[in-house]
Amino acid sequence: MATKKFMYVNRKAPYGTVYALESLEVVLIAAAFEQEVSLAFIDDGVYQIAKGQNTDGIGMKNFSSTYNALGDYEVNKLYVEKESLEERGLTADDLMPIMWEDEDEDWAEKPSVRIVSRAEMADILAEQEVTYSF
Amino acid sequence: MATKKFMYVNRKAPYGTVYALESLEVVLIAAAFEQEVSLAFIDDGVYQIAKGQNTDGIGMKNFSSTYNALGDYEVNKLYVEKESLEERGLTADDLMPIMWEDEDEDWAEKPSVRIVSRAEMADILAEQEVTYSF
Amino acid sequence: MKFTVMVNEGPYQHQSADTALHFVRAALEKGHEIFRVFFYHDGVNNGTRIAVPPKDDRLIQQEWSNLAKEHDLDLVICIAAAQRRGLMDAAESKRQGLDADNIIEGFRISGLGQLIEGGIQSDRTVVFGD
Amino acid sequence: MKFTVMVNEGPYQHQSADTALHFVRAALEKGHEIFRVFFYHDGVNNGTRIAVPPKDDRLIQQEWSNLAKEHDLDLVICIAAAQRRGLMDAAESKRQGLDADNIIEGFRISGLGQLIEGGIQSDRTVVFGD
Amino acid sequence: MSMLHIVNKSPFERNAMDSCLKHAREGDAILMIEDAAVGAVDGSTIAGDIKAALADKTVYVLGGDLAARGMSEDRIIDGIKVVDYAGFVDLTVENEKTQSWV
Amino acid sequence: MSMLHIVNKSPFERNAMDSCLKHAREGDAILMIEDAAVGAVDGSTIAGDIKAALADKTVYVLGGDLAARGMSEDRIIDGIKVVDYAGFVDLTVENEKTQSWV
Repeated sequence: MATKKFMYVNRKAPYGTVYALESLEVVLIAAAFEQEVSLAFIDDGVYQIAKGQNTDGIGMKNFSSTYNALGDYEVNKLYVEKESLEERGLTADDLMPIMWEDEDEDWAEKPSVRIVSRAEMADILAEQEVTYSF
Repeated sequence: MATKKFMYVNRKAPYGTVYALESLEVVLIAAAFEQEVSLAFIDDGVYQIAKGQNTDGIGMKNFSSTYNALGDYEVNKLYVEKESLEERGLTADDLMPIMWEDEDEDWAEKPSVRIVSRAEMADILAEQEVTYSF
Repeated sequence: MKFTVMVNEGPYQHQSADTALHFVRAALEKGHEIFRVFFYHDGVNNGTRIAVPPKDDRLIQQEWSNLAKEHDLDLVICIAAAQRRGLMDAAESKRQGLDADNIIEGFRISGLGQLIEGGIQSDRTVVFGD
Repeated sequence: MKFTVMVNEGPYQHQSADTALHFVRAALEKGHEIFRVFFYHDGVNNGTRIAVPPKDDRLIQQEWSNLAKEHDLDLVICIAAAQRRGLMDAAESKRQGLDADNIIEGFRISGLGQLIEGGIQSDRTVVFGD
Repeated sequence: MSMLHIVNKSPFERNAMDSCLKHAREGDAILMIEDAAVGAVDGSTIAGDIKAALADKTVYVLGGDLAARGMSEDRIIDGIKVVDYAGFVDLTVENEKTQSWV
Repeated sequence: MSMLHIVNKSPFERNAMDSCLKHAREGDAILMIEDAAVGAVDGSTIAGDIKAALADKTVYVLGGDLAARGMSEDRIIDGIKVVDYAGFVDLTVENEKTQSWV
């Protein structure tokens, strides 16, 4: 099959709606298709990869650790918008340290999360061929 | 049964979601219970009673004429927020001329729509005993 | 104190159904009375018995059903909203000439008047929606 | 041109299902090919056969079914989303040990891979959601 | 390689339109459908943002959605084009890809 | 006769919180649940509006919803009180009526 650039745009907080969880389920399945996969975390989507999520108080499954597994599926381009963080009083330190291992560099651990400006995000979104929004 | 002040708060545009239609269905049923019923149109809720609604192009039922029937059910307090209209580039002239007939004044026709300021709306909302939001 | 709770969203898609469940449980634990839980809009989808969520996830529809049994709750699904969305009990399914029903034990289907009656009879009405 | 359409909301509650229907019809009228319509999230609720909307309203679930028959469309319901929400075909219902199914003719239940395949095979993917 | 941005939420209720406008690029197309159609009306608090977008992007509104909400075409912002579902399909063909701001 | 205002939408995504703040009156209580919980965090673009509300209203956040979104209680705006579901129930008892800003 042809290789296309797939983008998953996440703009909603986790748990309040199912979109974050079910988006992640698509990404995991998509990994098997060997396409170029990127994820964008814009607006409230940045809360999806906030560290320290604890769902004990709301009785829902905490699925945030799944983002750490994305690297194993060769999904390692997680673009996070800087302005979205700032507007919410957050910084890069508030995000989970999601990593992947680079096979070409003796399995060196590298960060999957890439903080980009809004202008850079616009360019990244423009490069995609198939964009799913959640 | 006791008489209570019931408020139906409408903050969403019609057709994009079902809330406007199903809110109206509740109001019509509620009328049979002889309670004090008021409706508030705030934010995008003001579009629900915009005049000239034409749904031919989207294949959905145009239910806007039902608001005209509310007077027959003694539902005649439709509060519309002035600031919500203004922010959307609308005026009172953009609304349907929803009327009711006053039994105590020889069935004189009177307007059901009352344009109120945001501060007045806050006071009206505070007076209620049961508030349904759609 | 006597409560009527209104649930306007379906299970899983929005957190409203979860929050309503937690609220009802907490109210019961405090000794309050739940006069009625009324399911409207997509909220009617809380009442299906043919859902099978993943094993490691919560079972929202079943939890409502269990709670109803445990506390003799009155869980009412709005018939008009249910008809649009495909929630049916055996009687309604038969009346409509359909070949299946899907309502879970502990829920009943009735009219919008049940919501208004809840508002009149209860000390508090709390709405959970989108 | 070849399209895959993704529908993420249920019928009636949000206009997305209506818009997707109109879009698919318009694309077919223009001679385009609809490779697949994939129903995800609450979108799976478009596939129930036991809905009975008011006589003066549109019949969204039935319209999808009719359109599928007329144009041999591939309407796919995501199995994971369907299981959470209670959409079942006869085979899946049996496999889960349930006593009822509710899927309407013209839809089939399958995995998320069908969505990705649609994205790969189609010239355009259009998402209709909340 | 232009993008068709599809917005279906009222710009007064949600941040989808605002976010779309901040990420759309020169030459892109923006289509307002469903509740977003009310954003096409002139004289509102967000009309300025839409006019700014018109400087280097094309903006469309689905006519059926505009009419359903009681807004006539003569009051929409100058430069916004009205399309029907067939026009919507054409826009998805003319632009190489689409992004829905749900 | 105070009102408990319940907000469940993120203040960054929707206008529900903003509309609530504009309609709540002196002595009212505001409870942020579900996605609205993120509005309790200090340093955001809407923190100023919440602080202004605290001058004559009480503001609460559901702790479970805050924690689920990775926000610890030590970073919320001074004066906001954290409650659990039992506390939520108590708030509906203490205030004579409730309004949900859905």
